[in-house]
Amino acid sequence: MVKPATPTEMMTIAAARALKSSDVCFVGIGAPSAACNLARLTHAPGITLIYESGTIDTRPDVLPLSIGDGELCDTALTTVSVPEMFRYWLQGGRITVGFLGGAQIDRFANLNTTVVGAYDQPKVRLPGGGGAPEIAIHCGEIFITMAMGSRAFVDKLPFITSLGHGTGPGSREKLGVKTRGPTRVITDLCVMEPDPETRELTVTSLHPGATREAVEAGCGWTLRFAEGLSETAPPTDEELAVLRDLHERTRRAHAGEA
Amino acid sequence: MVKPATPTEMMTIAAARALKSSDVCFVGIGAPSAACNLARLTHAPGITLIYESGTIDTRPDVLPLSIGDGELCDTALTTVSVPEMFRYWLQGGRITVGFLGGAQIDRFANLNTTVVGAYDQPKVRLPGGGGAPEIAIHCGEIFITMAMGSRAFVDKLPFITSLGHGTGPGSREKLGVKTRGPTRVITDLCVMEPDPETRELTVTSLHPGATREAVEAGCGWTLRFAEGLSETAPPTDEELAVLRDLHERTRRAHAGEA
Amino acid sequence: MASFLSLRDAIANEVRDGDVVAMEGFTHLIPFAAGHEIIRQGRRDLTLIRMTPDIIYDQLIGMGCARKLVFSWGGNPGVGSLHRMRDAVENHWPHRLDIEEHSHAAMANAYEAGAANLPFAVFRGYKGVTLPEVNPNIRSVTCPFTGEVLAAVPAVRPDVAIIHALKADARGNVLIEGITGVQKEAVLASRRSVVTVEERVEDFGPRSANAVILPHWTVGSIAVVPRGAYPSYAHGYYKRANSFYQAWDAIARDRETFLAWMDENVMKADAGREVA
Amino acid sequence: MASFLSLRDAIANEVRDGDVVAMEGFTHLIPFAAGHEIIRQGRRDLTLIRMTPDIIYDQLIGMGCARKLVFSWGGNPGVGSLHRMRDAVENHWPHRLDIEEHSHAAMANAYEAGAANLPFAVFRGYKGVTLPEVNPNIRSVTCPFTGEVLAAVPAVRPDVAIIHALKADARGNVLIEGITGVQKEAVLASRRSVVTVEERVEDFGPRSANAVILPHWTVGSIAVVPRGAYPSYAHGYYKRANSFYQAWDAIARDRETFLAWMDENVMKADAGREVA
Repeated sequence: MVKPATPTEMMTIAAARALKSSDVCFVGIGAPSAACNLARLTHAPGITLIYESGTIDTRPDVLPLSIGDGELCDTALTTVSVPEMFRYWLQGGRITVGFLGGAQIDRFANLNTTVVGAYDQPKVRLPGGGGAPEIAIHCGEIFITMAMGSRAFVDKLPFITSLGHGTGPGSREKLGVKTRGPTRVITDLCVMEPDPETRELTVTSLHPGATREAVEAGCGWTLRFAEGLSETAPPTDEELAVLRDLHERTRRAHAGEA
Repeated sequence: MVKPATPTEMMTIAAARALKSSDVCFVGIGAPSAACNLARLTHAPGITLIYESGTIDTRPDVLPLSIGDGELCDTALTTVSVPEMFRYWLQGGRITVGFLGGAQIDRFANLNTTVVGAYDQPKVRLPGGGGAPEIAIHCGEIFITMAMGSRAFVDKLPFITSLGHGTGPGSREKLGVKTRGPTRVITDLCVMEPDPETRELTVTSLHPGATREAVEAGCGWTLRFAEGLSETAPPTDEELAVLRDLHERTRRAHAGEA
Repeated sequence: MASFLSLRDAIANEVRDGDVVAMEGFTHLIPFAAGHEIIRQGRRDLTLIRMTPDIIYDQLIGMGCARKLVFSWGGNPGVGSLHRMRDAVENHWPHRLDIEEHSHAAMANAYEAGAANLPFAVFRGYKGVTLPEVNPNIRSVTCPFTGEVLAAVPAVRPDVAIIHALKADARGNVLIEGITGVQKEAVLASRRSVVTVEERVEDFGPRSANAVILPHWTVGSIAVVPRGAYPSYAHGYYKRANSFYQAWDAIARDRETFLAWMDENVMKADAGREVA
Repeated sequence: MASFLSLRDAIANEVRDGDVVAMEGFTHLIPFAAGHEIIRQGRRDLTLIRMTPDIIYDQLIGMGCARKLVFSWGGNPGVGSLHRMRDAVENHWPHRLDIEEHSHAAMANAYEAGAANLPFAVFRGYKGVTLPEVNPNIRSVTCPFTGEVLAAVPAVRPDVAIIHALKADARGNVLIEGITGVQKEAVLASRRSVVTVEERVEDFGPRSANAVILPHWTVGSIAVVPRGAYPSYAHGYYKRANSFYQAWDAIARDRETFLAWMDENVMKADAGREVA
């Protein structure tokens, strides 16, 4: 029998399911890249994947380690310059789904990937925003993938790297931002969605085997659960097999490089 | 023996002589294109020719009829988009010599290619500025080629399409323009240069056979002549032969198209 | 999302009376066949945007399709005037034509800004010239770091862009090579688009990693129209008919010869079957 | 005007203590060999600009070459932290490092503005985030047509740009293909430049009409350095050494192992002979 899904695999599969064949995705490295390619190799063969290195409509056979691996360019419809990527494609409003993750997230799905501690006297210096500040406002909607933990899901961010729902209803609108922002946060334990009224992240679905208690323990604020809380459908054999094949091909390909 | 040069040929040859092998030229159609290619085929083999259609370092075998003939692209080092041409290459300050011409010119080498009569009630609607307004300020220096005539060399322009020396000394500087502007006007009868002090166009060289009287008759303002007025060296046999070959090749090539 | 249609259906679907239309192609790949179909379908009150109006806009203007022209150089390249455009501006024939005039730099930047979803374009230009006095859409912005004052123009955001390209593949991706002008920007800046192509291929095959391609999901209606750019040209397919450009001067100089030529060569032609 | 030099001479000629240096390459074509030569020559007080600092800047920072870092994402892609960069920012080792931090969009636009000889770049960005509070070089401009407020950053105008490219031809024209990043912009925005290339060819031969090429008169010093991007990669030459990127994490985590590795693999290497 198939080995059961790990929490990370469940997160990736849940993210993949949220994608449609008609989507145009701005893909980040890690879980987003795995999720997007899993979607492409299963239910969404027509999906368009764009990496910020400039590769448009790429179909990598193995997952890239970086945002600009040769594999992405080799299999792309075309590759544009980075200024063009950020001007015509991202700011141009042509991306339907952007993926983000981060070191920290708050209840309104704002993200921090910049710094823990004071900016000038950092306790932990993180990589920084990269494409995130503009991905967060220009993509039609944002999916966030993050593993839960109380140091990651925090009550208050020391630094807002990218905008989620700000301080609640009307925040994005007040800033003149017309896109939907984070519409789901896919974790290793559950899926959260912003409450339609308060914009606060609310658990809408628990992954198989995950408990309310575990989810609550992995969150630094008092987490709300939706009334119609459901259970995430378990991974199908096909989903797991395709995802594991992809990771195995990737592992072999990267090991072979020096 | 070689047929003597026509005034137009003399104008083209005089313009070609002013170009160096190290120049990067923004070329217009007509006499500028003939002059630049003549220079390339004679004393300036290394000259870089750029047409505003995006073709960089092009080496056409025949003269293009338009700024974007296929010949220009086929023989270019590379071809860039038109926005890139105007942003990175022209505004980028990478052009040493720009060529301009026009329906009308004044004593400070300002040009009109827009309209004769009132703008809203034009007597003659001309093609307009095209690239000229920015060519005039971004190229290191400007060469102007125009056939003389009192309706072309006028005391006052009804419309300034592109800046020459404005109203005289300090005009360009006051506008924050750092390039040299028109450094010579090459006509069918003579060469003019701006007076170093007054910036007013002054005849510095008469073409062979051209008289002061003929030059004066072709100008709508009281034209000044430089103290050290010289005679333009007559076209060499090589210059004439190369220019006529170029025109003959061009004539045959364009006649063969339908 | 790209769909393949006949030229007639593509124009009928995408171009409406009163639209702001950008037909681009910088000497190369001018969408003549599409322009002729607009004339045949009798579109009216169009705002026509184009850096270099060229013969195709002379024809549209002369046939009464345009209410306004936005442009930066309106001539017959290497030949002389566009007589129908001049007749409209100078004598209001066949009717009044409003104009909004820019420089090439301004329009190239305005298309670029439109493609980038910006409300305006910034550039260094229009210094010491008269045009800003007659065009209220030429304004300025001040650099917040240096205090320098720069020119600003509104982004071009047409209702519909119309271009001619070399190839479309089976999914509707569109390939442009050679002198690419502002066509990519025009399509990306527009709400809708019509793309005519020389040919439809299953797959583009081997190509530069950086080939100029419009992905299918950025394109509206595609029509396969071989020689659809004639008398302009298509890189690798056919050359510019320079002699036609020269011949046009005499055809267009006179209203009657113009109308007779259009009737014979455009109005009586079928969509997709273009005249030589 | 391009001149062909040894890597040692190219760096010695073009890079001076205190310079503002942009070494670009977006994952692809990162100029590692040139960076190592800067380290060997002991340049100091550099302001290093780069969208994604990557291992090469980790090395330059760890070896004490940098006074300031201008960047938008400072990590080891797909692996984790740049430990030398973090050690400099968090603990001032080997000395204090000033940072000026942007988003990718801001830096991409700032390079584009630099190449276009504009004093600043305009874009829609930085909404609802903290960075503008800690970076005084993030300002705004107001659209003179719509009143919309947009983000503005100064153009990037380095003293010297350093890039690695695929080929140079005999005249010194430089060809880049694949993921082209912001390298063309970086060179065009800079006063001087060093370009390392995989190979020198007589002529580029058949290529796309729209190939990404820097003409020789826009380029400073060119050095032929095969594998000059390793452990980054060169499209069509060799692949990215992903396993080296993974191995770097352990090497750079500790100051002593880092210094030992640099001594063995960079300081003792000759210019042009790069380590595997």
